[in-house]
Amino acid sequence: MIIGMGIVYLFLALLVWIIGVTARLVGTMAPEPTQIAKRSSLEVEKEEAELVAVIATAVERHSR
Amino acid sequence: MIIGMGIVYLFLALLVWIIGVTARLVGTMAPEPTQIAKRSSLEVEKEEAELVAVIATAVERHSR
Amino acid sequence: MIIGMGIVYLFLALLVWIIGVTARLVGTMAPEPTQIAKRSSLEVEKEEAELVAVIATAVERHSR
Amino acid sequence: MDALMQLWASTGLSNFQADQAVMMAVGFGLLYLAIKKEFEPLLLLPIGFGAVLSNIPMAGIAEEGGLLSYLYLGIKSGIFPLLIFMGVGAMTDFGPMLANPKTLLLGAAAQFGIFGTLFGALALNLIPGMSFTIKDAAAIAIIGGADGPTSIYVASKLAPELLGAIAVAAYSYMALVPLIQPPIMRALTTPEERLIEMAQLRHVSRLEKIIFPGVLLILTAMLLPSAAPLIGMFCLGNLIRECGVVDRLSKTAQNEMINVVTIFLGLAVGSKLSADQFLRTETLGILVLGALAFSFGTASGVLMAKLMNVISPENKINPLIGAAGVSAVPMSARVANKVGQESNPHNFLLMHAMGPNVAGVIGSAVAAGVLLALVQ
Amino acid sequence: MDALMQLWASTGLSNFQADQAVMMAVGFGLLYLAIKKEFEPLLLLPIGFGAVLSNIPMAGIAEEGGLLSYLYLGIKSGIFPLLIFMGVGAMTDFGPMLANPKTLLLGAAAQFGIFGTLFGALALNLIPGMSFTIKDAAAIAIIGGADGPTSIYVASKLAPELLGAIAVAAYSYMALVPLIQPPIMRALTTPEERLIEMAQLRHVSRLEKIIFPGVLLILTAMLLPSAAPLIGMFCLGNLIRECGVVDRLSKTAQNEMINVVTIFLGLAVGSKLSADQFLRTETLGILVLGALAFSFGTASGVLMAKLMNVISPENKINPLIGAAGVSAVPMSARVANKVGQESNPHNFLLMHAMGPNVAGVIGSAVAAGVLLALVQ
Amino acid sequence: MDALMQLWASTGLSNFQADQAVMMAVGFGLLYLAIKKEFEPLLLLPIGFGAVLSNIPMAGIAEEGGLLSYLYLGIKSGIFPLLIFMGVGAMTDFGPMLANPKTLLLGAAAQFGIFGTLFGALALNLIPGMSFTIKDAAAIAIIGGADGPTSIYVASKLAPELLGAIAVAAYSYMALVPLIQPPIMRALTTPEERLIEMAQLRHVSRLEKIIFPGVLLILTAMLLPSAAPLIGMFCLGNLIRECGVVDRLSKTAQNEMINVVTIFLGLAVGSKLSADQFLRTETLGILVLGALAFSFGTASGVLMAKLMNVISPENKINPLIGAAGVSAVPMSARVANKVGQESNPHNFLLMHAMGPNVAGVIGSAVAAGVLLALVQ
Ligand code: NA
Ligand code: NA
Ligand code: NA
Repeated sequence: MIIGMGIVYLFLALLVWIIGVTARLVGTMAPEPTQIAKRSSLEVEKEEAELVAVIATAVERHSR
Repeated sequence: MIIGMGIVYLFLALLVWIIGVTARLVGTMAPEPTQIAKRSSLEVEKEEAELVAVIATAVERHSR
Repeated sequence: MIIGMGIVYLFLALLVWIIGVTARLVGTMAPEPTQIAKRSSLEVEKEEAELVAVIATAVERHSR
Repeated sequence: MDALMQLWASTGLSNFQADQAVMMAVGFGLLYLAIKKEFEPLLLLPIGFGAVLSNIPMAGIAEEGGLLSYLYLGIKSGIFPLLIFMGVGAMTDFGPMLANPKTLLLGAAAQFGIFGTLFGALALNLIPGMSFTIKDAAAIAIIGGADGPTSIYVASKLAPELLGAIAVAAYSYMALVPLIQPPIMRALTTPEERLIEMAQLRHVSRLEKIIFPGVLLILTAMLLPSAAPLIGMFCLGNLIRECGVVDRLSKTAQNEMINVVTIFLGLAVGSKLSADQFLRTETLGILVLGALAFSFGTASGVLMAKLMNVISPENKINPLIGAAGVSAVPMSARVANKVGQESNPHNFLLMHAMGPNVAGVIGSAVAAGVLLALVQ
Repeated sequence: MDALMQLWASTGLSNFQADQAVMMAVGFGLLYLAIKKEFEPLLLLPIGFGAVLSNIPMAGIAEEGGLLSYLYLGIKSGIFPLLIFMGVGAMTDFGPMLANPKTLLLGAAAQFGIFGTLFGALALNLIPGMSFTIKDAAAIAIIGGADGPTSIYVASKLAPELLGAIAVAAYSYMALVPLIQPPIMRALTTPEERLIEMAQLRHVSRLEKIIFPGVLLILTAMLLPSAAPLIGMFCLGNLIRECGVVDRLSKTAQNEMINVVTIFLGLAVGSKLSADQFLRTETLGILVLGALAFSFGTASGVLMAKLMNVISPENKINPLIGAAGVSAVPMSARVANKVGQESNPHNFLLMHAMGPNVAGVIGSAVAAGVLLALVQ
Repeated sequence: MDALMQLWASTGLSNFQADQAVMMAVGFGLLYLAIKKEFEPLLLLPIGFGAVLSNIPMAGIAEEGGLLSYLYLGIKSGIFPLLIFMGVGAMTDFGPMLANPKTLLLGAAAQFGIFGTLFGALALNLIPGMSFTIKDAAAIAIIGGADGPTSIYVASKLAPELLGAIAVAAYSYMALVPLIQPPIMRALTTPEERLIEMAQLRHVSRLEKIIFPGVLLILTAMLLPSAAPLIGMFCLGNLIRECGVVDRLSKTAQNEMINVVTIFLGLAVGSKLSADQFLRTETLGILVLGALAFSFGTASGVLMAKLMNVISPENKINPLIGAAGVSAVPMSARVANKVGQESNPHNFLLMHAMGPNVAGVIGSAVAAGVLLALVQ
């Protein structure tokens, strides 16, 4: 039991340390630009087309 | 063939009777409150967020 | 290699010819009516119901 | 040059056999019916395509190690038809039936089609060239239930070599419901009967809908365990639909899951449309019996409704909705509605016909259980 | 007449055994809890239904060749729990944990529940009628991790015959988190501690979120390969979610894929709820140990948070969020938030509690790896 | 203490072998390319992750009984690549090709890349350390088709031990299309040729689109049955898309089904990236040949277009669209469009390039059939 918990602690404590190191590295080397996740333009186009269709119908119905 | 149809009839006739009993039991013991099916709040939140996003975009586009 | 490319060419050239024949046959025998793809009315109903629900909510929220 | 000869020897042209060509034509015929005539396209399109694929010479797509042979395992194990049944359960609203449970008896009556066909199939053995075992006869009879997945499930258990013909017959006749049923319905009813208007259905509470699949499952477990896989998965789908707490499972069962399984099931059924199994006199017998089964089931449903009107003259039933007992959801309910509106355009029978319609699904599954218990 | 006798001999009624009836009742009980009490309905509904189906006499749905026997292969091979874990990974946001990595230690502390239970299970051997091997004990102990798929994965490797009881216990206690945890949390904290407000979480960049699953996987590969399947699939799901270039895969992993697998997994678990495997004194032991494991894990998390406050008094942690370390995402984080708001309605602990909550998932998987490495 | 030693002996650290570390690095390299460079991320992300998972020491994820070994069965049986091909069919619009069927010849020309590589691979045997059988050579050659699922399908039949390297090469070069193709295109065309504007495409009726997959399938059945599984499933997907009566199947085939299979296929391909199969001189040869095949195919397509302009000077073709014949849909069509707009920003070649682009998919499948017929 002690060994088991020991491993779990050791593992997660290591992870705490690594996360800290990573965060510092990321912070210095690649300060986050305020970018929006890119998506394949094909998908975006498709979704936009759908959205436009939904809205067009909505507006049309609403204005009846 | 007679046995076969007999079983089918027996089975479904029993079902008719049980449905009747159930309906009466449900009617007396738990008169239906006019409730809307609950869903996990997480799902609801997510859907609402999506809906709000859709509508926001719709309104924005519509007002252009 | 020559045999391989030969087969590929032969196959696709045949396809070119068949597509041409088909297009002519279709053009003469069944001039395209300007029809919209039919869909099972059940699906259409369902989608319309959803759309109406979305729009109703949108309008309601928008008018708050 | 050798390579050229090897290629030529591997072409379809040099290996085509007449019967494969015929079966490919059958496959394209099914595609035509599915696309142009909209005959149950969700199933007949993959079935027809599977028939074409499995009859391409030398390709071996339906032979051991080919794609369709793997997909067929999903039928052989019963997994595909049972998952379809679960999806159908998730799409079924038992409300109209629970509001008027008497309609279950109409769903029962329509199963006369099944048992009548059973005798018919056995009688066909008298004709030279036809030879059906009792198992074959039972598998064919189930076509009369007008229920695709049930037919496939029973055929895969009792007569796998007839599976292709039985599935094609079942789905074709389901598609032909609007042609086959109306004349029978008109012949067996008087104009006055067709005018009967039915009382509005009572409201069915959510609790009743949740309890029903459990009750049905218990009854099946006690009386007819051989129907338990079919009815069990159907009830699971319906419970997922009605319980209101697992909507995301319900959505998937009704859409993506059933769609994927439909494609696989159809292709696998098509792989059983090989020349040696389909181009036989027996297939003709199956097609004829299927048509008879449908007609017989339709008539039984209508007559049962008339009988019920005699027994309890208050709360009369429009006998047209008896025809919907053959299942073929929701096609036969629509047919009942349409024939009724020919007499009175303001008589809406659709919801009333949905009761016997979904009852017919249960009835077919029960009849399938009876056959499996007696014959297997 | 013979046919009638044959039919009667094939009915459930003539073959019902008392223990099957009891197990069907257990199945319906689980359905009741799932639907009426909303106890983890996504899993307990299929599990309960699977229990009912597999105990129908004569139907053989869970026996070799039956539907549930095929579905069980998905558990036996580990495929289903690992796919669920991938889906969970795709639904998990590690942001709150990355913003405050110290909370990982809370997730570690809560695993005391697992190892405490391990000893408890071995100690139960002293009671007559109980007999657990070390493998059984390890499989039971993992219930203390409050993580369904991890429990099922470990049980399928170490103690398949206990799988049903363990899965039911794991999901039931996850559902009972709102009842089990608050009294323990209140007992172990002072009113002042419950009022501690925590600093707002820093922003976590997208790059950190993308790197994290890779880092976690490397660490697992180096230190604990036995946890690599679980943590690997979890990291894959999370990477698919965070990388931003495969959104369509992410959507499917979070929805249709996990939904289908959930239905199959639940049914297959239910098929292990047979009378001879469930109606034993050991099951009682499992249920008692499960409750203890949960309580023990909750207490460890809270006490660990208090200890951390002693060690580093700046940036104090509200010890209530320590209870969220048991995983049971997002239920236990909500409980921590709710108990905190009893003291101060304007203290929003939810996001802070999500850190130990997702850390608990990793912690359980790590503990599972330790058990598999030591015991298998 | 014993337990500690046992745990240490089970860690990855104590068991790491240099080549496994290298392959994990290769896996992370693929993840980097997929995420950061957006190199075919849908496939390269799961492939890279699968490579990492399968090289974790002691975990045995790709060994018999491990998750990836089960997923690999989906490739070995051909099911996964064929389902992907069906999904691709459901996403493909043959309209531009049917409007201008001559572009099929461009798709044919680009397959020179395949057959050129075949000779190249056999020639490589002259270099010490390289040793390819005729089957290996054929499997490598198919990379020149720039079609992922076709490459995987052929490699799984002819050279399973090269599958990992071949799949990685195929998808990597597909991703590199925007870098590899433009210089070749510019070198082989005059500025005037790049300015050619093409007549607007005629309208293609729905009926033509429905008939086309059937025609293609019949031709394949007659001439090249060895290509029938690939082309058959492609045609099924396309028919489902175009027929208009099974939209729900079309939607599922294009989304959830292909997404799930993509994840599984990628992981399973990754499981073949083991050190002993990938870290060989042959892999270098495969990578070099793949690049050559691409370049050769691009050049053939462009030159074929120029030849066609010489033969029929009316209705000139812009030779840039010949480069799109390598398939890699829709990347290479976009490249053709982009290079064309460098000369004249108002010259929209995209739709014109989609013709040879989808023709290239058919061409690759036909070439695959030829190789399978000659070599297997
Ligand atoms: Na029926
Ligand atoms: Na946990
Ligand atoms: Na190609």
